[in-house]
Amino acid sequence: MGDTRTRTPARRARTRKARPEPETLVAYYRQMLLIRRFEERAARAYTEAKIGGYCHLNLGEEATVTGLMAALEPRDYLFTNYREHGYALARGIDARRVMAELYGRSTGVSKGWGGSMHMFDLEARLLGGYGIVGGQLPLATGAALAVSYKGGDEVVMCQMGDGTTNIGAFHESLNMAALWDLPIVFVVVNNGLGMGTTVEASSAEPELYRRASAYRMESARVDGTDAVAVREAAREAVERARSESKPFLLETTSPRLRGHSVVDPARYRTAEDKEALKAADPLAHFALELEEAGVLDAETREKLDAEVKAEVDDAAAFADDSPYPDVSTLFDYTYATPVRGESRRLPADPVF
Amino acid sequence: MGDTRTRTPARRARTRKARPEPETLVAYYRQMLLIRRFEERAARAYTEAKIGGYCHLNLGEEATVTGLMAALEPRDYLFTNYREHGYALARGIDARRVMAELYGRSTGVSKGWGGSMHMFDLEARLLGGYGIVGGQLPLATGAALAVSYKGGDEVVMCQMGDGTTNIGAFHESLNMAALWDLPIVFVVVNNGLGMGTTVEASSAEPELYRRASAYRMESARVDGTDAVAVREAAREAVERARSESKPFLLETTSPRLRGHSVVDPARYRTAEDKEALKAADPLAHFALELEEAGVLDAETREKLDAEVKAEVDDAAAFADDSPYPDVSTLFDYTYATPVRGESRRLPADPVF
Amino acid sequence: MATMTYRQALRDTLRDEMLRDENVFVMGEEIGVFEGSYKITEGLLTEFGPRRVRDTPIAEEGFVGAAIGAAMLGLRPVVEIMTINFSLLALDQIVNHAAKIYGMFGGQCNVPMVIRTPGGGGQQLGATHSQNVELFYSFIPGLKVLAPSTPAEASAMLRAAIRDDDPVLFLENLALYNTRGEVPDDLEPAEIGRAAVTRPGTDVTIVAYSRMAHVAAEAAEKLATDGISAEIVDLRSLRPLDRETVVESVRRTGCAVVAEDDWLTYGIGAEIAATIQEGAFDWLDAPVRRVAMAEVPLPYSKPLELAALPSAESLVTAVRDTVRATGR
Amino acid sequence: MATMTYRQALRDTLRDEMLRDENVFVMGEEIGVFEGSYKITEGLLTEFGPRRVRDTPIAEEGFVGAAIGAAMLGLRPVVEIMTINFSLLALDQIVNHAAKIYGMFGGQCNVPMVIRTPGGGGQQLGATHSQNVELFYSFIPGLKVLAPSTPAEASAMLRAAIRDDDPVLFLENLALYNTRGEVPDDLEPAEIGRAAVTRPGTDVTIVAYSRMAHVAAEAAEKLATDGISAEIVDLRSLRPLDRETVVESVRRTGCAVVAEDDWLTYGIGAEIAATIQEGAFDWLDAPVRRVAMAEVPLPYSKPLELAALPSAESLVTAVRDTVRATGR
Ligand SMILES: Cc1ncc(C[n+]2csc(CCOP(=O)(O)OP(=O)(O)O)c2C)c(N)n1
Ligand SMILES: Cc1ncc(C[n+]2csc(CCOP(=O)(O)OP(=O)(O)O)c2C)c(N)n1
Ligand SMILES: [Mg+2]
Ligand SMILES: [Mg+2]
Repeated sequence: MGDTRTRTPARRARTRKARPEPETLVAYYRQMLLIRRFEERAARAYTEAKIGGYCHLNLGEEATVTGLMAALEPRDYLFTNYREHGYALARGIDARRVMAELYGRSTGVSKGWGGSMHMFDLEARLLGGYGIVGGQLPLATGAALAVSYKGGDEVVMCQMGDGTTNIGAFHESLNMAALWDLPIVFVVVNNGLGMGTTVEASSAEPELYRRASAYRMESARVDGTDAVAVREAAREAVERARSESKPFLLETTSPRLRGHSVVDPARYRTAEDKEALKAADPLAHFALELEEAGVLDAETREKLDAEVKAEVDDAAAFADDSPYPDVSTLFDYTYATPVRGESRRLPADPVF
Repeated sequence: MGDTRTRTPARRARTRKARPEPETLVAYYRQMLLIRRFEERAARAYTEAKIGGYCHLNLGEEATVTGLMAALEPRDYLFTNYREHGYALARGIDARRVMAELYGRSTGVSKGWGGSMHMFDLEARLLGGYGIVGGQLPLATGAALAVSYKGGDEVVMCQMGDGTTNIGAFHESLNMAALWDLPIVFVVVNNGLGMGTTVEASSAEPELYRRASAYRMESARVDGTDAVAVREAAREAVERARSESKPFLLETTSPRLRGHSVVDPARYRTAEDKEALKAADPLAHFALELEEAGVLDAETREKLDAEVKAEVDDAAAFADDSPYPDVSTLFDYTYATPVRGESRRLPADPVF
Repeated sequence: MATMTYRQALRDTLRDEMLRDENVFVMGEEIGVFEGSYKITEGLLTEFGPRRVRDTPIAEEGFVGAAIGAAMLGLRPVVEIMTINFSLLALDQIVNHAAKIYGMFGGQCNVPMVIRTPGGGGQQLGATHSQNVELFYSFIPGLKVLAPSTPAEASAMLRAAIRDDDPVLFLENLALYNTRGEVPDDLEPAEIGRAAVTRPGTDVTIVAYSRMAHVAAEAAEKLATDGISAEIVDLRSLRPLDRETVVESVRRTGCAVVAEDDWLTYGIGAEIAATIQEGAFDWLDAPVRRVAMAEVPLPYSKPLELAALPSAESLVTAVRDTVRATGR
Repeated sequence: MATMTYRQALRDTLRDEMLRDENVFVMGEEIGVFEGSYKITEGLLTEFGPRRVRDTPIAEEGFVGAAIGAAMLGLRPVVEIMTINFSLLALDQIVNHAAKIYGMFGGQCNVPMVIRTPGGGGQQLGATHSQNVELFYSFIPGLKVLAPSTPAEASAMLRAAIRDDDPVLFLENLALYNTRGEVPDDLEPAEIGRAAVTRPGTDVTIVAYSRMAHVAAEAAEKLATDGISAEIVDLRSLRPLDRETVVESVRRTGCAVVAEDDWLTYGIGAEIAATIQEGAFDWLDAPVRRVAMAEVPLPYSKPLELAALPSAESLVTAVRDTVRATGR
C-alpha cells in the first residue's frame, strides 16, 4: 500500500512548525466560533419552530470545515452533504443568507427552496448540499470531469461522512476519478458515527482512507480537530490535484458533539461518552492553544465573542424579517426551459 | 496489504506437485471438453435461430469453470452471471436440460422461462444466472447471511466478470460480507474485457483481487487456464469460508476466445489479438499437458470426443423434441401465493 | 382491544411475528442501536439481539439485495428502508430481482420478504426527501404493495405481509406514525388485495389510501355539513388492486374523486380514474377528478410546501365541483 | 431528403450536434471502442477521440451522476444507458439529482443533459432485459421524456433534446433501430411536448408512442379494410404530455384505445385514459380501452413472449370491441 500515507505524529509536528501568522490563526478561530454560534442559534431556532425539516449541525467539525475551506481557492468547486451550514459560512456566504435559508425565506441562499440540507451558491462555487447519502459523489466527479474537459485549473472538493464510504456511489465515483485522472479531492469527515452506528459496525475497513488503494488513489488521514493540520493536508491534496490532475482521498477525524440532527437526543451514547465529548471540544482546545501561544488574549476573545454573537443575532433577525417565497413562484423552477403542456396545477385544480 | 496474497509461479509449481490422480485429470478434461462442445453447439443453434435473446459462452473459461466447481461440495450454493452454461453443466445438471433451456422448452432447467442468462436448479444448488451486471452479488451475500443465520456449514460461491468489479453492488456486497463474517467466496473471472472495454480502461486498480483490501478481506489471483490450480485456490478459499466463516475474493485469469456474446464479431480485436487467442486455448493446452504426462492417449481422447459429441447431439435433439411451455401457463409464476384481484389478462382483454 | 399509535401497532406486530417464527428477522439502517429513525424497532435489539435485529451499512442496494438472497434460502426478512426516497437506490434489486426471481426461474424459488418504508411530504424535508413513489412498485408484476391507513390495518397487513410467500412493499407514512386507533387483541392477518368502504355514502366516491384516507375522512365530514354524502374507498392494497370494490362504489354514487399524495400525471390516481371509466362507464355522471400534489420538486419553504400538497380543503373543492358537474 | 434507418438518424444527429457545439459529448458503456451495443455511436470515437466519446466503467449510477455534474458546469453530455432496464441502477441520480437540482436550489443551476436509452421487449431477452419503464421518468416533474417513433422524429427530437436546458430522457426502442424512413436534410429541432395526429380518421382514436405507433399504423390498415377509420395520435413526448391533441382527437372520434408496450396497471396508458375521460367526457361513447403487455415478468420462451406482448392483432380486437361498444 505504498500509495497511501498517514499523517504520523512526526509529520504533524512538522506542520506545527509551519504554523501560520497570528492573524491567520485568529481568523481561523473566529471562523470556528462563527460556525459554533451559528449552529447553536440554528438549534435554538429549530426548537422555536422557525426552522423545519431535518437540521444537521457542524458542532465538533468546526476545525475541519475551517481547515478544508482555507485550502480552497475561490475558483474551486465544493460539493457537500446535508451537514453543510459551516461550509457555506466558511466559503464566505453571508450568515444572513444562510440563516434565511434555514428559515425558508426568499432571501436564503437557495431562495428558501432548499432548506438546511440544500444550500447552493454559484458565486461561492458551493455546488450544493445534498441529502441523499453519497449522491454528491458522482456529481462532484462529473464536475471534475467538466473541469478536465475544458482544460481549466479549478479543483473540485467533495465532502462526505464516514458512513457514506459504504455506499455504491463511493466506489463508482472514486474509480472513475482515478481512472480518468480527475482534479478532485474526496474528503471523508469521520465523526465516528453514521446516525448511531459506529464506523467499526459499518465499514469492514474502518481506516477509511485506506479504501483509496482499491483505485490506486493516494490518501491520508488527518486530525480533524486541528484546523491548521487539516488545511495543510488539504492544501497538498488540492494543489496536487490542480497541478497533476490526480484525485486524492483525505480523511479527517473529529467528534460529533451532539446528536445526528437537532432532534436526536443520542440516547445510544453513555454518560461517559458524553462526558468525554465535552473534553474533546476542538473549539475550546484551539482557544486554549492560541492563548498559550500568546496569539489570543482574553480581551480579543471577548471581542470576537461579541462580534460573532452580533453577526449571528443579525442573521437571525434578518431571516425573521425576510419574506417567504410567494406562492405564485411555485412553478418557477421545475424547468429551465418552460414548455407547452407543462403542468401548473394546484391540488384542487382540474386537469382541464 | 499483508492480507492479500498472489499465486506466484513458485506457488503454482507447488500446486503442480500435488497433482491429482490421472482419472481426476481425465474427468476434468472431459468436463472442459463437454463445456467446449456444448458452447460450440449453442453457437450453431443460435445461428439456426433455435436459440434467441443474448447468448454468452464460456469458451476459454472451461478450466476456470471446472476448477471452481471441483472445489464446491454438493451442498454449497452457487450464484453466477449470465455466462453460466458451463457452470450448470459442471454442477451436474443434465446437458439436455441446459440445452432445452436455451431452446426455450418446458423441459429446460428453468422451464423455458429463463433462457441462456437465467439458469436455476434447486437440487444442484445453482441459485441462478443473472443478467444485471452485479445483481447477483447482494443476493449471494444474503444467501451467505442465511447460512450463517441458520448456523449451517454450506458455503456460497458468487461468480462475476472483471467489469463487474466497478459497479456499486460489488462494493456494498464485499463490505457486508467482510463486516458480518459471511461464508462466501467471490470469484472474479477476469477475461480481460467487459464487452470491448479492457480491464485497464475500466478499473483504476486493474489487479482486481487487490480490491479486497478495502474490506480487509483476503484475496488471491490464480491462472484461470489451469483447472487444478483454480481448484486448489478455490478449495482453500471455500474451506476457509466453511471453517472460519470468512469471505474471500478469488480472481481467475483466462482469455475470452470469442466475442462478448454469440452475435459479437469482436471487430475491436486486431488480427494479431485473434491469432494470439488461438495459441492461448486452455483446452488444447490441457490436452497436450495430459498427453505429455502420459495421462491421456490419443485413443482415450478420441473416445472422449465421441462421447461428448454424442452427449451434446443428444442434448440438442432432446431440446428440439421438447415442447414449448403452454401459453396457458403464462400467469403461473407471477406470484407464489396467488391473490384476488391478480391480473391474468392478455393484451386484447378488457379490464372488466 | 387496545388503543395505540400506528407506530406501536407496527412495533408490536414485528415483535409478535419474530416471537412466532424464528425465520423472521429485521434489518436496515439504524434499526438496532439507534432503534430506528422513526423508532418503529424500538427495543427489538435489546430483546432479540444482533442476529435478528441487524444494523446495516448505508448501502440500500446491498442490504435489500441481501435480504432477497436470504429469503431465497427460506428466511423471512423484514427490511426497513428509512424513507421511500432512498428506496430508489435499491430499485434494481427490488424490481429486477425480488420481483423477477419467481417467474424468471420458472417458479422454482420464491422470495418471502417485506420491505417496510414510509412515504410522505409535508415535513419540510425538501425535494428529495418528500416523495411518494409507491407508483414505482405498484407498477411491477411480482410485487405486492400494501398501504394501510390505521393502526389496526397496519398490524393485520404487516402480519399478512410477513407470512406471505412473495415480496411485499409495505408503505407507511411519516404523518401516520403518531395517529392512534383501536387494535383488536387477536388480530388475524389481513387478506391481501382487498379495499374497504370505510365510510358509506350516496353522492360521490372518494378513493384514497395511506395518509389521504384520513384527509378524505376529514373532507367527508366537511362535505356532510354541506349535505354531500361522500363514500370513501380506502384502497389499502395498491397491488393487487381491488378494482371491484372501487367500481361497485362508483356504480352506486355515480361520480368519483381520487385523493392521492403523489404527483398527478401518471400517478396512482391515473389508474384509478382509468379503471373507473372502464368499469363504471354507464354509471358515471361526471369525469373522475384527481386531487394530487402540484407537479414540482417539493420546496422546503412552508408556504410553498403547503400550497403544493393536497389537503382536505382542496379535496372538498374538487368533490363539490364534481358533484356539481353531474348536474344532479 | 434521405432515406435512412432510425439508427443512422440518431448517429448522424449526434455527430452533427458534436460538430456544432464543442460542449456536446457522449459517454456510456461500450460506446467507444465497441461502437455501442446497438451501434448508435459507430465511428464517433475515431472521428472525435476519447475526450468527446468516453467509454465508462459498468457503473450506471456513477456515470449518469457524473454526466449530471458535468452538465452543472455547462457541458451538454449525451449519455447512453445500454437499455432502459439498466437505468434502474441510475434512477436515484436521475430522479433525485438531475430532476431536482434546478428546483431544489431555487433555479440557480440547470442540468442540460440527455440520457438516450432503448426500451423494448420481443427480443427474447427475458424478464429483466425486456421492460418498458419509461413510466418511472414520465412521472417525474423536472424531467422531459421523449419517445420518437420514426427516423425523422428521432433526429429532430434528439437535436431538440441536446439543445434543451433541462434533463431529457430520450427513449429509443430495440425494435425501431432498423426501421427506415425519410429524414429531411435541414431538419429543425422539434418542439418538445407536441403530439401528432399521424393518421387522420373518424371512428376511433388510437393513442400510441414509440414502437406501438407502428403497431397502431398496422392495426389501422387492417381496420380500414373492415371499414373502421382509425385516427392515430403519436404522443412523441411523454412528459410534457400533450393532452390537448389527444383530447381533441377523441372529441372528434368519440372513442379511444391506448396502445402501450408496458404493463397495463399503472402504465402510461392509465394517464392517457384518465386524461381522455376528464377532457372528453361528454364526447365519449365507450370506455377507453388499453392494450398492453400481460402483467408478468416476461418469459424467455418465444410462444410465451409472443402471447404476452401487444400486437396489431390484439389492438385490432380491442378497437373493434370499442367501436362496437359505442353502439354506433
Ligand atoms: C441513501 C440514503 N440512505 C439513508 C439516508 C439517511 N441518512 C441520513 S444521514 C445518515 C448517516 C450518514 O452518516 P455519515 O456519512 O457518517 O455522515 P454524518 O451524518 O455523520 O456527517 C443516514 C443513514 C439518506 N439520507 N440517504
Ligand atoms: C447493470 C448492467 N449494465 C450493463 C449491462 C450490459 N452488459 C452485459 S455484460 C456486460 C459486460 C460485463 O463484463 P464482465 O463483468 O467482465 O463479464 P464478462 O461478460 O466478460 O464475462 C455489460 C456491460 C448489464 N447487463 N447490466
Ligand atoms: Mg459520520
Ligand atoms: Mg470480462
